[in-house]
Amino acid sequence: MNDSTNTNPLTRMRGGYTSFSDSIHDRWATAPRWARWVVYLLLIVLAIALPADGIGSFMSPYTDWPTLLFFPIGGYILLAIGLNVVVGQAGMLDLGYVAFFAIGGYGMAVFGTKYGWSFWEILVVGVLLSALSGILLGAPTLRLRGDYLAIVTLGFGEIVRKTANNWNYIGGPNGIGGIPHPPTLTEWTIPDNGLFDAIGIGGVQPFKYGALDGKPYYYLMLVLIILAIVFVKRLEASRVGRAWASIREDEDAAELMGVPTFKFKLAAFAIGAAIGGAGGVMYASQAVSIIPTNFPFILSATILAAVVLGGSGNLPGVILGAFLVAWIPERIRGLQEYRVLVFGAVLVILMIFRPEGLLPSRRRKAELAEGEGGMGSMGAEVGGPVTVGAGEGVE
Amino acid sequence: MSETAAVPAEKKAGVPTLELRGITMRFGGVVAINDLNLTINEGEIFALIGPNGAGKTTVFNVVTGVYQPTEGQVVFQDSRIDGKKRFQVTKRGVARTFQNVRLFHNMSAMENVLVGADAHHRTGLAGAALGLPWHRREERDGRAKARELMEFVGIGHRMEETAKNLPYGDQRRLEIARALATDPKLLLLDEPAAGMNPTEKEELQGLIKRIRDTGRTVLLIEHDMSLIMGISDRIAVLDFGQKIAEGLPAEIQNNQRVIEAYLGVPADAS
Amino acid sequence: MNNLFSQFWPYTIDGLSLGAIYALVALGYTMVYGVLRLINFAHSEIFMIGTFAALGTLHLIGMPANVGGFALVGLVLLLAVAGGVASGGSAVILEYVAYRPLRRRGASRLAALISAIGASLFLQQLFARLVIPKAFGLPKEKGALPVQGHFAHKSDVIHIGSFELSNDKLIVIVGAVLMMIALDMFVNRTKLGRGIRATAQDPETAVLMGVNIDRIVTATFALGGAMAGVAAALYMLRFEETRFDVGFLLGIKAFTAAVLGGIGNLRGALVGGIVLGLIEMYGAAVFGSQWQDVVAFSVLVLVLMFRPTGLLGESLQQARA
Amino acid sequence: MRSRLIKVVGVVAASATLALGASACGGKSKSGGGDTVTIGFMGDLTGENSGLVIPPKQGAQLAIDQYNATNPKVKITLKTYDSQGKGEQAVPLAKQAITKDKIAALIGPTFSGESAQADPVLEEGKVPNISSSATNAALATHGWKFWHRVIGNDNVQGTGIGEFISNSLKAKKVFVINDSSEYGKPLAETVKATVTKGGAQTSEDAIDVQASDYGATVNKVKAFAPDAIFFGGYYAQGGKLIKQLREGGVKARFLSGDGSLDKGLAQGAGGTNADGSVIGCPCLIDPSGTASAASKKFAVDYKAKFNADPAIYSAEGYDAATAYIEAIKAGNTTPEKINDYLSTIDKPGVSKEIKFSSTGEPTATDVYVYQVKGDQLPLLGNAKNATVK
Amino acid sequence: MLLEIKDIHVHYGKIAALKGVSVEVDEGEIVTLIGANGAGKTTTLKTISGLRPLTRGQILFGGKDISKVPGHKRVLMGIGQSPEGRGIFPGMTVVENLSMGAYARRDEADKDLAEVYELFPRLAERKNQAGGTMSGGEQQMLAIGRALMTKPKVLLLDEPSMGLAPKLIQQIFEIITEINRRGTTVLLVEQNAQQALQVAHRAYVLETGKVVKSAEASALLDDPQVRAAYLGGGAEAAAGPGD
Repeated sequence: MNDSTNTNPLTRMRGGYTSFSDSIHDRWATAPRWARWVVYLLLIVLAIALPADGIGSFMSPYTDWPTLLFFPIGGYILLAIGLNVVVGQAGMLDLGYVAFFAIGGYGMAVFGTKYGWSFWEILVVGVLLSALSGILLGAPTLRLRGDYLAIVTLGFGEIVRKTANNWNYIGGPNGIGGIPHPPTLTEWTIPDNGLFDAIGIGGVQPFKYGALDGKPYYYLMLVLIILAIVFVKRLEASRVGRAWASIREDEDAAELMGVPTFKFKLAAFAIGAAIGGAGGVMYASQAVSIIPTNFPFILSATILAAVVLGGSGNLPGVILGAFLVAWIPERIRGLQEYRVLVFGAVLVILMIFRPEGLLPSRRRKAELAEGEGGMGSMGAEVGGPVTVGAGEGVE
Repeated sequence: MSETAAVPAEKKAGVPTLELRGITMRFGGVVAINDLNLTINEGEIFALIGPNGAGKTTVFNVVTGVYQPTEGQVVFQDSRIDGKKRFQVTKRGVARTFQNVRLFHNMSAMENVLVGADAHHRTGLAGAALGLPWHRREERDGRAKARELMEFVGIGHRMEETAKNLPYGDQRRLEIARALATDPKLLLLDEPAAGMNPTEKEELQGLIKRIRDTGRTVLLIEHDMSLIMGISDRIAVLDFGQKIAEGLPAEIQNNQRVIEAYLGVPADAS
Repeated sequence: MNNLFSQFWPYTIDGLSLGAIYALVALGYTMVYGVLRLINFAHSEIFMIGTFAALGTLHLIGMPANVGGFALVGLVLLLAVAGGVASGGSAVILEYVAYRPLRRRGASRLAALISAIGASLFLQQLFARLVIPKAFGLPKEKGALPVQGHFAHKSDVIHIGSFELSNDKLIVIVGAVLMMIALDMFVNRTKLGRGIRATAQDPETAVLMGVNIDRIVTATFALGGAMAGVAAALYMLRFEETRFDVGFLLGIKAFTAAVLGGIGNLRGALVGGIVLGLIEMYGAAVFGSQWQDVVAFSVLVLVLMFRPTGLLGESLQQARA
Repeated sequence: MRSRLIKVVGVVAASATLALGASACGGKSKSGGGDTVTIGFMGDLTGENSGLVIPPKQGAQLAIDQYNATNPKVKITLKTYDSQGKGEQAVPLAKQAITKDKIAALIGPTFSGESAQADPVLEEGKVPNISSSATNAALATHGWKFWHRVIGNDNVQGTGIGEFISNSLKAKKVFVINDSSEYGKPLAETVKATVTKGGAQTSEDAIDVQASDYGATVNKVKAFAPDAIFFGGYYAQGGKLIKQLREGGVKARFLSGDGSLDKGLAQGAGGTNADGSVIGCPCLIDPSGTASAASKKFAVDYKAKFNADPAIYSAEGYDAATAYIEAIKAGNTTPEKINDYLSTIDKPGVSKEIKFSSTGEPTATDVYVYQVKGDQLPLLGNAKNATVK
Repeated sequence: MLLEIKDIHVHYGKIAALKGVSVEVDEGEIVTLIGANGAGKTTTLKTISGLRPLTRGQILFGGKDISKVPGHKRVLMGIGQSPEGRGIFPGMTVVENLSMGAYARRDEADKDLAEVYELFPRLAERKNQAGGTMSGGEQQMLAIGRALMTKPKVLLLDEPSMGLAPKLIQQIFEIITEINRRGTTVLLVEQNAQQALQVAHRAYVLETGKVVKSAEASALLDDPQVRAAYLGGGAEAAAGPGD
């Protein structure tokens, strides 16, 4: 391109990053099946080795790394995968996602402490319960247009939290304590030999769920995350995913092409809710005690930030986003009271730097670049000659 | 005018496919359609013409369930479809295109058509998530059907392209292919020739006829008189929400009311 | 329920004065939404800045005490100017830093929303950690606590049976209504106002009319911010204290009010604010204060179910034909 | 034991330097065997409630510095963990403290909510912990062996204040308000139950911590026309509540619990609105040292070191640290041994007798009442026998 | 030369919408751009009025390079446009819509308003009606009238006949001729090539973002290629409903 407006270093950096991520995209798209499986396998091995002390001392010098990996990191990732179904796939803005996390958490707490059910039973029930609550919330409200839905979901999140706070049966503001851990499956210990030590998991009891060791929880979360990914990925490539995409792009046209949009939106909401609920069950059983203030609005906002920051609609992006959003504030613990300040600034800067997210999917990138994609662009945007819009032409 | 535009020899005995019975549509105080009766027979190409704002697109919206008529009934193949949801109407066999192309712009052409084909698929969440054989068969069949339809409308060579990157004429065709994928018995085309050059219009004319020849009924809105006159079996003219004329093309062309309200004095045109 | 009947007037007046503040803050959301289709999440912090500007002004003039009567009206006027300027100014800066670059890149509203959330966190923390401790000479850890400035002498202006109207509530209600009328006239009668409406309805055509969109956006943020600043001054009169996160809940409520009335609709903001204020008070009277938010949000959901675009519908941009 | 305290008078100034030296080498030596034992302090050190956490931290720091200044064989390092008062942050910090930092004991977590989440970790990690300010009664019901506190729980406090309202104030109509928090609500409920038992008529309402306008609550209070109002909650809301109550024309006496024991209450209420309000606390704040000689000495030392009067929970922080110091002095340096020692300790502290019941609760049940005067909160006395002028 | 467009390139994302379009418009002319949908006609107009950024090329207006001048300033310089789809402000009355046309001007616009009312008596009748509730033809008149209120040296008209009944199309083209006769230069983009070529002096044919032909309008009317591609196979088809 000959235009001279784009020679500033920031734009060039941005361009460089874009072409880099695009080339990875392309490689991946054309990679043979076996190569992909090798990558998947490597990723899983990496994930298994992740809680190792060696990694932890760098990643998290101030606080317990395996626990961080379980929550917030793993928890945020799971929640972001769930919210991504709602926001990224179906294009509905949900500002009250934390409600489902709370419902899962309280489900675990109530069934675990009052009825003595085991974690595994509650996991199933909690997921169903959250999905049901998603349907109950969604049924009357999903007809609302984007921003109205946003405020209604926000309100729902607040209603759930306040109700929990005012309902004595579930402990009111005291919440519920003494929530059981998952029953230990086996005391089996990973042998302390060279190979396992090398990846830092020698001597771990991966199926023994206590209060102190965060690793077994992390592995449990990992399994859940992988299941969620497979589930969501398969939906994405099916009729369901196509229906979501069509709804996001033009809901009316979709409906007129025979897509029962309401049903699919509701399904997206329910799936998002179910995944959020699973996260809640996991969290509560690890935390032993939950109180309503564990489920504030800011958590909804944070998960949404994770989804958008990573690249709404694209799973690897969303996972990356969730990881960063969960990890950065912990890593910069050294900044003490300034870390939220820095975190806020980082959010703004990252969005300015890359409004389409760090790893957007191709399609979503196009949508977001043009301000379509479910929520549309800001109103008063008119490309003018003084804008950097010209740069878009050649990236 | 093209030579192929002859009126089909055997006129169907007139089995009605779509009937509008006393349709009135009011928005607030504005009457968009007033007591409209219309019968469209199986296998016909039926055109709806009239000045802008006459209520033509509103008719489409009433038929496809976008609006519920204030009064009257919409009967499709002997059962009422007013009051049905839009996707249910589509499943019954009514599909449409739009005045301004409304594709899913960022999806590929193939995916656009697949969305249409999905209208009759049954895969639910579980089927898709578990990759059940049923689901895989549907996907395969859907793709085959989509491929076939894209060949049929003449964009077989652009199946994997993103919809918005297609030339405008191809986007119009893709929209038709997407509508056909829902397997309609009645196809509603809203100004399909808008924005096409004469060559493209001629091809479109052929395409509409071929669609009719596959046994479907076509209802279209169009401003291009040569196209209308070339392919329509019957024409109805709307003005201010009322039907002011209905008949064979030749009758319409010479109808005094139609000329006054819509066509204008012929002398002006040249 | 008994409470509501025996104390009907106090609840109503409290609801009105609370609703008036909601309404003023809601204007900022609604104007920015009308023009940019953006939920300006950081608007709550714009309000917060207004409260601190008012408080800072009180400190500057030596923290008067027990001001009553017309002197109080004058003082509130001064605070409103200070709050309006500070909030309006910071809203403009906010737009310039956090939204304009995104706008230039044609980014999605979702991205802008996240930027807004980031800006909101940043501003809150900036005040809690740096500005408040510095400005009021507090130890660092006290920045997160409420800061007070007592200046008003509050007394009842009207007292008939259970109908008691105190001077501060009267000023709040009257002040808010006056501001709303002024803004409504501004938007409907002036050239800049016409530019704002045109941009809201069709930005591209507005450019073709010679409207400078950037200037309109700046004006929108300045006006919306100024309204929040005035609301902040009235808030300070009512409650005489503020803190770094004072805007959080109030902002959510104001946004709710904007949606309730019909977002993008200036008069809707007034209606939504007043209705929300009253619902909260009546709801608290009937179900207990701890349920007032639940009642408010439930009513919102109910209203939207039957009127999907709010009580008055959207009007700043109208349905795009 | 008073003699030990007297011995360290005068070395306060030197202690800070020594503490620094201790912490420098503290990281290297393992607790248990080496010269240094690390004790953790966990709580909201930078968040909005840090005003309630920094005083006990300083109290603990004072005790440890004084101890280290005596040049003992085993020195103590205090390591702080900023949980921001949030359970989800306290849990990984607690694990880090146990597995990486190998702390021998912990003071904190300071709040009840975070305690409920972090204490099970400490329990399994077998690290003794003493909270200086987590007063939620339910914490003692889990059968934790390593958990302790040096402050009376909310039932103790609520009963104490409730009896004060019934016996000393002789209030017949009491309006009880809580802030819907895990602290305020149970406290308010206990007070309500106690005054009801004392024959008073009650009504109640709850406020939202983040709300600004308590008009609805004020109107309810007005309708009820009580003799006394009890508020279970923190001073930030308490001050605002007093202000709005007074503006609404409610003149009844205002009472509250330890969460409101801060001069912020009077500041928030504005002018003289809060004057005469009575605040109860199972804690002792005694800057003028009228309660006891130990208390007086503590006040002097504290002022000398931090250039501030002892504030809320300062004495409790000091006492919690003292408990550990005693254990270490007795030669216990491993977590479990320290914990064993705690079950036997019985030693007068600054705020109360340092002695734990089998559940980890302090055996002393003293509740003190303070009365707002200007923005000061002079000690009125023990709730059992104090009277209001 | 009043308006000179030199080899402009415009991109939407990665897609090139214009790949080197050059157009010249002289004072007093009616110049028309014809071509199929998607050929780049509308983009050309939008680029001239500054709604789309250039990636390459130059736009000269009155000899001055305006490529970097923001859109709202170009209006003041004398480039007025009636946009595709009319762009009526639906919530504003007819008068308000018209006064939006004079938004950027600092001089009195009463005279121009009177002139617009004279050209479009229909608008005068409907002064206080909301723009959104008017019929298509009326909206088109309003859009043109509003563009005239900017007092343009060159008036850009984007598909003024779109969606109008054949009867109304006649009327609109008559008004365009009249506007030009009164001294305003017109750059007209039309789908309806037949009509456009009849009123225009010169014309450019656009295909997929490029100018493929330019000539006197009357010459193009007789050009066999143009006839085949844009005017239909035979004269009778082009003559519209008369056949």
